[in-house]
Formats: sequence, C-alpha cells, structure tokens
Amino acid sequence: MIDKRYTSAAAAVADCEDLRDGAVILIGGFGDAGVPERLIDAVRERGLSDLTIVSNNAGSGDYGLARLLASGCAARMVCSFPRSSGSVVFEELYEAGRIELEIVPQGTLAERIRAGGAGVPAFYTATGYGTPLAEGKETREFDGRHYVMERAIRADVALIHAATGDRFGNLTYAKTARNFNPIMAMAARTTLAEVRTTVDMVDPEVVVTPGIFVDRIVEVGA
Amino acid sequence: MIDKRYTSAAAAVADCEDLRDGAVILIGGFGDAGVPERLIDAVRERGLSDLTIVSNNAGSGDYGLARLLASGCAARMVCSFPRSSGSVVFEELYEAGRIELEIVPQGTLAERIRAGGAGVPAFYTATGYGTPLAEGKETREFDGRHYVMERAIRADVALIHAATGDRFGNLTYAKTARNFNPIMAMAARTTLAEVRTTVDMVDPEVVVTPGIFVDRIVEVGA
Amino acid sequence: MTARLSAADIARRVAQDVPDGAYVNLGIGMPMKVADHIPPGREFVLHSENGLLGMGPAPAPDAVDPDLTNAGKQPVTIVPGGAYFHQADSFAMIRGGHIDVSILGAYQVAANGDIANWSLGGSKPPAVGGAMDLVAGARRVWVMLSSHVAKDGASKLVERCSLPLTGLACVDRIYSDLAVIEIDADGFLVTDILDGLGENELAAQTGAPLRFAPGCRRLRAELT
Amino acid sequence: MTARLSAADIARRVAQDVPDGAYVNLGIGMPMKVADHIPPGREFVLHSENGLLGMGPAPAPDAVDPDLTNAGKQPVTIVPGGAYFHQADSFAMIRGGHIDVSILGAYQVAANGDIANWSLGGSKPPAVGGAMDLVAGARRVWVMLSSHVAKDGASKLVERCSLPLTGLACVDRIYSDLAVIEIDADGFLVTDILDGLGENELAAQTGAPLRFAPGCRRLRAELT
Repeated sequence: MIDKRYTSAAAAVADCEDLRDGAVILIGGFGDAGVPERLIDAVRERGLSDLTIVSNNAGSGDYGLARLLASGCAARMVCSFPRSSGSVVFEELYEAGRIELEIVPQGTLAERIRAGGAGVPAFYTATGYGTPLAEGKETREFDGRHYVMERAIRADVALIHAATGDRFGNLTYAKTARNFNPIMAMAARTTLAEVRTTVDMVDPEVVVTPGIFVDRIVEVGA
Repeated sequence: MIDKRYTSAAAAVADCEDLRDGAVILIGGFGDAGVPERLIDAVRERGLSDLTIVSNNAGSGDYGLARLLASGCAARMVCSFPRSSGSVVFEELYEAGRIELEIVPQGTLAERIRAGGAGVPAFYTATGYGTPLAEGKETREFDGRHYVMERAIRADVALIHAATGDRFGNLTYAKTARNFNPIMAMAARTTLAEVRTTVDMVDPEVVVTPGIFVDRIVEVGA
Repeated sequence: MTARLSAADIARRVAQDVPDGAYVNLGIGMPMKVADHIPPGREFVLHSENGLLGMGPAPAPDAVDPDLTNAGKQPVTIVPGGAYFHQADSFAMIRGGHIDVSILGAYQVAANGDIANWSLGGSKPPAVGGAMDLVAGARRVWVMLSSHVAKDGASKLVERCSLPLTGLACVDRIYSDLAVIEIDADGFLVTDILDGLGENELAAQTGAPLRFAPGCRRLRAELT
Repeated sequence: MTARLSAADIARRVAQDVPDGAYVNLGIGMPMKVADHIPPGREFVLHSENGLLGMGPAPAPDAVDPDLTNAGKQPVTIVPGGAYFHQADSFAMIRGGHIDVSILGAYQVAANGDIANWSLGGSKPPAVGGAMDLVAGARRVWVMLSSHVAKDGASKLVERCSLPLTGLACVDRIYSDLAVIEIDADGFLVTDILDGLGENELAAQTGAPLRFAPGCRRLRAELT
C-alpha cells in the first residue's frame, strides 16, 4: 500500500539519500508564509555542508531558514529577495563573504523551478533583459523583442509546507502560503512535505500538488 | 462592477473584435470531454474564414468542432491527434487538400500554449528530437542531451468549457473535462468560457482558472 | 508656488486613471496607497505577486492571518472574486501580459522609458523581487514618485539612468508630486502640472527635456 | 513449440515487473490490460495523460460519466488518492521525469532503443498524441508487442527502424509473445524466452542480433 507518511520530520529526513553534502535544496515559503519550519530544523540537525539553498527569501530573525544558514551548512543561496526586514543572519554571512548569492528575478526564479519540474532545460524571458541580472546570459530576439535565455533549476531535495495531505502525497495549501511550494515539489528528486493535517483523501478536484510530486509527508500540526 | 457574464453564446461572440477572418482560435476539450460546444456553434454562425484552429483533436461526427470545420471556415489546424474514430469531416478536408495540418506532440502542444500564456516566447524540449516532427526545427544540446526549440502559441481567441464560473470569470472544471481549457484560457487575447453553472463566487482556494484569464462567460447548462 | 502633492494626492490621481475592471499590481510602499483611493463605483482587482488576486485592505489586528500576506509580507485580506495560485501561475499573469497596470516606485526613470528601482549598489546583498518581471510584463507600467527630486537634489527623471536598470524602455507614465508625465518615442510629455508651478520650474527639476501636451491639466493638492 | 503468450499473459508478465507504488502510464490498447493484472498487495498509480492520476477500471454501463475519460477517450473511473489536473501539468509529469514507467505498443523497436509507433505513412492525416512525450520523458519505457512478428512476416524488432520515429534510444525493455528483451548499449539482451522456443528460433524472428542473459528465464502461457 502506498503510504508516504512519516511520523516526524527527523524520521523523514533521516534516511533521505538525496540529502547530502553539496546538495541543492529548494525551500518553499514567501516571507514567513508557507515555510517548512520543522523540515528545515530537521535538515539543520543533519549537520550537512556545502549546500545550495534555493528560496525566495533568506530567512529572518533567528529561526527557520535564518537558523539553517547560521549553522554554516550553506555555501550558496539562490534567491530573489534576501533582504527582508530581519534578514540579519544572511546579511552578515554575505558581507563576511561566507555565502555566495545568485540573485534571480522572482518570476524568473519561479519559471526556472517550474521548468525544472516540467522537463524544460531552458526557456526565454523578457524579464531582466538589458539589466545587470542578465549579464553574461545569452540573449535572443523573437518577433522584434529581446529575451534572455534562462536555465531550469533542478534540485536534489525540496522541502515544502502544505495545509493538508493524504497518504498518496496529494496536497492542498492555505491561502498565500501556497507560493513556491507547488512548483518546488515538482523540481526535486526527493520532495518532503510537512502538512498541518493529514486527511484520508484529498478531494481529487481540489488537489493542488498531486502525489506524484511528493515522496514523504509528515504531519506537524498548526 | 465587474461582470463578465453574457446571456447567450451568440451574444458573447457577437461583438468580439478578436473573432475575425484569419484569427487564431484555441478550442478546449479532449475528445468529447470539456468541449465548448455552444461557443463553437456560435462562432460557426459568424461565418468567418481563413481561421487557424488549435485543438487537441479535430472533432468527430457532425457536431461541434467537426461541424465548424465542415463549414469551411478553417484554413489551418494545429492538433496532436486529428484521427479519432469518427473524425470523418477533418479527414475528408485533409485528403482533399482543403485544410492545412500542423501536427504537434500533445505535451509540446500543451507546453507551447502554456508558454504563450506565460510570456515565454520559446523553450526547449526533448520531445520529438530526431523525429519527423522536429524536422526543420532548431535543436540544441544541454548537459549532453538533445532538445528541440519550440515556439509559444498565442491566439486571438480561446473558446473554453468549464463546470462553474462567477461574474469575475473564476472557473472550475469537472474531472478530466479540465484538459486543455485552463491553459488555453491563458493564451488568448480574448477568452470566452461557457460554463455549466454560474455561481455567486468560486471558493478562492479551488479556483482553477482565475478570472484574470477570462473575458466573457456564458452559462449553458449541463 | 502651491503645495506639492502629498502621497495621498498622487495616489488619488493615479487611481482616477486606472480603468474600471482593471487587474492592477501595486508595488510595496507608496503604490499601495492607490488601493485606498479607488473612485466610487469602480472596481479594480488587485494582484499580489506572492499568489493572490483580489487583495483587500489590511485586516483588523485581531483578524490577522499569517497565511494571507501581500508581496511586502504584510497581512492583508481577500475580497469576493479573489483567487489563490502558485508562483509560476502568479508570474505567468505578470509575464504573460495579463496585468493591465503595474504601479511601482523608482529611483530613476529615463526619457527613453528605462527604469532603475531595485538597487542603489553598496555592500548590502542585492534584492530584486518581482520588479523586473513587472516592468517587462505588465501592459502598462506607471511610476509613482513621492518627490520629483531626490533628497540630494538630483531629479529622478533623467536622460539616462545611472543606477542599475530594472528594465528597458518600459515605463509608460510617471506620477510625481509635481506632474504627470507620459513617456513616448520622443521622451517626456507633461500632461498634468502642479497648479502654480511654471513650466520652466518643472523643467529645472527634471533631468531631461520636457514637452508639454496641448491642454496640459493642472494638479491641485487636496485639503485634508 | 508451446503456445505463444496471449495478450493477457504478456500483461501479467509486465505487471509483475512494475515496482510497488509506481506511477505508470499505459498506452491505449494492449498496454491497458496491464491494469487488470496488478499483483495482489501491490499498488500502482495509473496516469492518464488527458489529466488524471489514479485511473480506475471502466465504469458500469449505467455509471458512465462523459467528463471522466482516459487518453483513449473511453469512460473510466478514479480510485482513492487520484487527482485531476490540466494538460500542461499532466505533461509536466511525463516530460519532467515523474512517470516511473511508460508502457506502449510499437510498430518497430530497434536494437539501439529507437521506437516507431505513431505513423505508418499513407494519405490519412498523421496523429501523434502523447507518444513522443512519453518515450522522451518517462523514466523507463517498456514496449508491449502482442506479436513479435508483424502480419507480413517482418520482425518488429529491427536493426534500425524504417518507419517514422517516435523517439531515439529510449526503449528500455520489450515484452512480446515470445520473449522479454532488455535494450542496453550493445543492443537486444533476452532475459526471458518462451518455454520450448529455441534461441535460434527466436533469433530467426528477430531483425537484429540477440544476446541471451545468463540464467535466461522461461515464459509460460497461462491456461485460462
């Protein structure tokens, strides 16, 4: 019987082969909404190194993503907006030259992740053309407009947060806590989802992330 | 007040400027599921010519899409599987040389339409590489694998079918009648949706097509 | 000279120009104020790029929902007709040309429509968010400037941007505390000027040549 | 020689090889029969490319729902744990490498893994559906052949395909009425052969060289 449920975040990450030194990890959330805090904590406790973290923001305060970064496990961050109020940990690492930053327009970040999940190795976008963020990138004209070629992002692991999930890994989200979670679920070799509530079965009409994209789920409560 | 509802399919198509001779029209549906039959009939009655029709199939029997094609309004068809049982009308037009056919792998068709809606002018895909359907197309290697460059499809008009809709144009679908409808809604200058039932408001968590992608809706019953 | 327009005045003026039924993205900060000045009888649908259409005002303090925030990470509400969606869909709306108007702030806007609004350089980590997507993808791009001139006395309206660009040739219109200015193929075209402000005075505070539209309107600060 | 395998025998053999919990796409026609032979205690999730995971068997005639069909446009059902989604998401599953096994029919399969299964040429309009996406995107591509040899006596297993290709170097394994054959860098490797059929007899019905795996298993038709 298919049953992707784990009893704890620690158990879900414990024997995950794709979680290793040097791994690329997608982490869902936008600001504090939809961040897989418990999975992040469990990954931090694994004490990995040389990770590349892909997330819209770079954490704030001293919890969750910021605490993960503070542990020194990440060598590189791919991010659209790492400078939220309270992003002190990241700023210090950055200014000390202890973490590399690739800054990506938010829509390009989303599209690159979605492309990774959809088998598209590269695509063209008008976003960023002629700006410093397109420097060194290939450009091309289509129908008189200029575009930048962007490569897909694929990861070893995605950590995502959802509202409800079932044993098949089908997920729904709560309001704007949806954000990057569904597309990140598509783009990793192993996707771990923390859910507030497990249910017997998500209504097939309202599934947002079908279980095919999810490998392990853990109920974490509200 | 925003109210995208029209009283009939005929009224919805009557003053639609994008519906004109030579237009590119996306038509939702897969086989007989999720086909906007009433809108197709209303478009047929407009007596247009030189249309390009983009649809997964080419109609069957003597109703809906097949009847539209029989009217002689279409010069060109973009399609993944025009040879379903009962696709007699299309086959006759094709064999008589009266309609041009561009055959596109189903996933490439879906991705090209989605790209059109998402502002991506072109992307790469492994599908079709080395086959007759990639002949004449640009190819490129990424990380040791070969890909074909495919261009986005954008249309003047999309005709789609949905289960429920509200005055804002938010839509839900019924089961596999969803198919091409949500992505086609994104990729046209004007999107017309026929819905089985109009409701006061679709639950924002279960909206599949947000109203931003829909210009006009008409309730057509079951 | 009469009083410069307040942020609320500018927001009110911008709101007048948004077509009924438009899908509008409001940048963080000053552009958000446009939502407070939607003219009676008109309905806009506000898009928040973190995954929300139908953004409503801030909730009462006791009704804050951490799952419902805007692109500035502040608590908001949803109005009837709204919808939630993921980031790729949200940016498909922006990048696919479905957003009617994007209203943003800027450090500099050039006469050729270039905009710089994401980086002042420096040692802090850069951060761009959705700005580059919005200026590249929205059908109309309007810039709101709380002040026509920066604190250092330099005009924010320039011949060519000196700061890192957000996008090329994409700004359609500028609303400042002194004027409303269209950008067309020939550069800046003033369509509204602060009542009591001379054309030369406006030109002196602008870093590129101005043309004045026939029937250029007068802007008045509202007494509040 | 013993009886060749029936379509049901082949389907039963294929089903044995599908890992528990796998996401599987079954092509129209013969591959669909695999769903009828899922071993007890094992659970597959069937993907139907028109927008369905968790495809179940055909409904009773009085329970047909025209909104719920498979890729062959036939009425089906949905099992617990299923989901509906649109075409771009459905093909993201296929093209993004999320489908564990794609099981298809073919006109020809070559020793280099090329497959031809969508066109016999002729004056009829061509039609491809999702075949090219499946062979390019699924993690494993398995071909089922109701007969190893076509009606005209030509083998379906060839050195190089002569018919229009569906995909290059993508087939991992072939299940025919005579054998189970892996395709590796050196070509065809027989892992199972019909009980009573000689290696030379199989080779005579195959259009490219065969190697036989050590411990090559025997296939037996089931009495039904």
